[in-house]
Amino acid sequence: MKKSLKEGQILPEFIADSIAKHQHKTNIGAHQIFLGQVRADLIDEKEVVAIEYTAHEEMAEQIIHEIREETFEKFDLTCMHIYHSLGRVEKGQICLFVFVSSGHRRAANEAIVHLVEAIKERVPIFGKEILEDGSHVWKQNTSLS
Amino acid sequence: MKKSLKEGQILPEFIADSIAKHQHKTNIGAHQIFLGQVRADLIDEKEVVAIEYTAHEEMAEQIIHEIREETFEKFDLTCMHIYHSLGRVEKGQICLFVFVSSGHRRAANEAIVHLVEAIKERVPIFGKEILEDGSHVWKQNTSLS
Amino acid sequence: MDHKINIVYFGQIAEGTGKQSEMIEAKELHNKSVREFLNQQYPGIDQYAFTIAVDNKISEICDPENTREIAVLPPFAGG
Amino acid sequence: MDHKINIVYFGQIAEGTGKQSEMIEAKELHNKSVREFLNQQYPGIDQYAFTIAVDNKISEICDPENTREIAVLPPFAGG
Repeated sequence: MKKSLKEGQILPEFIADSIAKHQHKTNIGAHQIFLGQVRADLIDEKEVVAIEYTAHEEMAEQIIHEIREETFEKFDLTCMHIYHSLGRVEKGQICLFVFVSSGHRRAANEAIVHLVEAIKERVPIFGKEILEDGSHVWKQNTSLS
Repeated sequence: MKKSLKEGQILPEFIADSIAKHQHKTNIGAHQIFLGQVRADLIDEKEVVAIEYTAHEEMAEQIIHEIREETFEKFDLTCMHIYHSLGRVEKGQICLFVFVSSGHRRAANEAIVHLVEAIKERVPIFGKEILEDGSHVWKQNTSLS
Repeated sequence: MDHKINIVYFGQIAEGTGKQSEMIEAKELHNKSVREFLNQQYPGIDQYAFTIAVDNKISEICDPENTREIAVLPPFAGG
Repeated sequence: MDHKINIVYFGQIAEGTGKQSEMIEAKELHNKSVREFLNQQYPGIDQYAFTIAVDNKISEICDPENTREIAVLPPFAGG
């Protein structure tokens, strides 16, 4: 089973490599990419400088696998890639990379929305927001609806 | 006025550079990227090997500028970038790169759908699909709805 | 007054007219729509789908004496 | 029969229990829900939001003798 959790930030070069690998698949007409970036939010007037991610790794990989399978069934996609950081990711760095490819744009767009929501809601990943004074708060996802 | 039309394919490295340039903007939480890739469709049993793009360049840049402005007004975005190829783009190469960034994912997703539809519908860009035997057909966009 | 208008053709339409652009006298568009003018110049052109832009704005009508350019645009194919 | 279950804690919950995991006897969960057990072991834990996963499936109930692992999961924060 392909692993989705990876240590540290996701680099722009990694994303470029992933895009380049799809150029021989000439049935693809549309790619859609979602990137989550660590925001320097202010919490009680203190800036978030990084997020430390942990996960129930075995369960997280298993649920991401389920989300992949159900998304392939639901939408007409050629490819799908999901990567999420573990460990410390600094503000401004990328912690989530979701990449879908399809013949046509509608499937790619609908799939990416589905994937990002499902990942945020269902995957046991935990985020410790490290503040500038060394204290921390625990991040909690909110639903879109 | 920033130019959106550029000669030839859009390279993965160009996309990576563009992503990297946003890492100092720490109010961004979500990026959405749409990439259009030239499909090797079969037309009368002949494969499309490339698309040659032409445009009413002055009008196209002006309309893309209008689309940018209206999208910034409509959605809460931090950044927006639009690039479209001119000239010959081979099958598997990228001809459209739309990139929006926002504090939160909903605005980024809604904006990218709006942008891609608007670009396809309103920008005077023309595409000559070159077939494997050297003949050609003229590409025509269809609406999503 | 010898005002001239530049007519520009694109894609399939340029293929049909055999030219990318041509200058016409503004008076050729007096009492005549752009579409009527094009049909007279290029019989059969109305079998192709196209939109008209007058000085970069999509429009079927123009004021000939105040028009710099008319663009004849086949269906868009960006993306 | 001395079947043991591994309880694993994450994030804010691990911070509260002061441990990442611990082994318990299956019989400690006889006639008792996982939540009841946790409340007894860690009074006040019910002030924190958490979900329970039994052998990687979200569930409030488990069959102790056939359970390998119970995970106590605070709110998710991926992305």
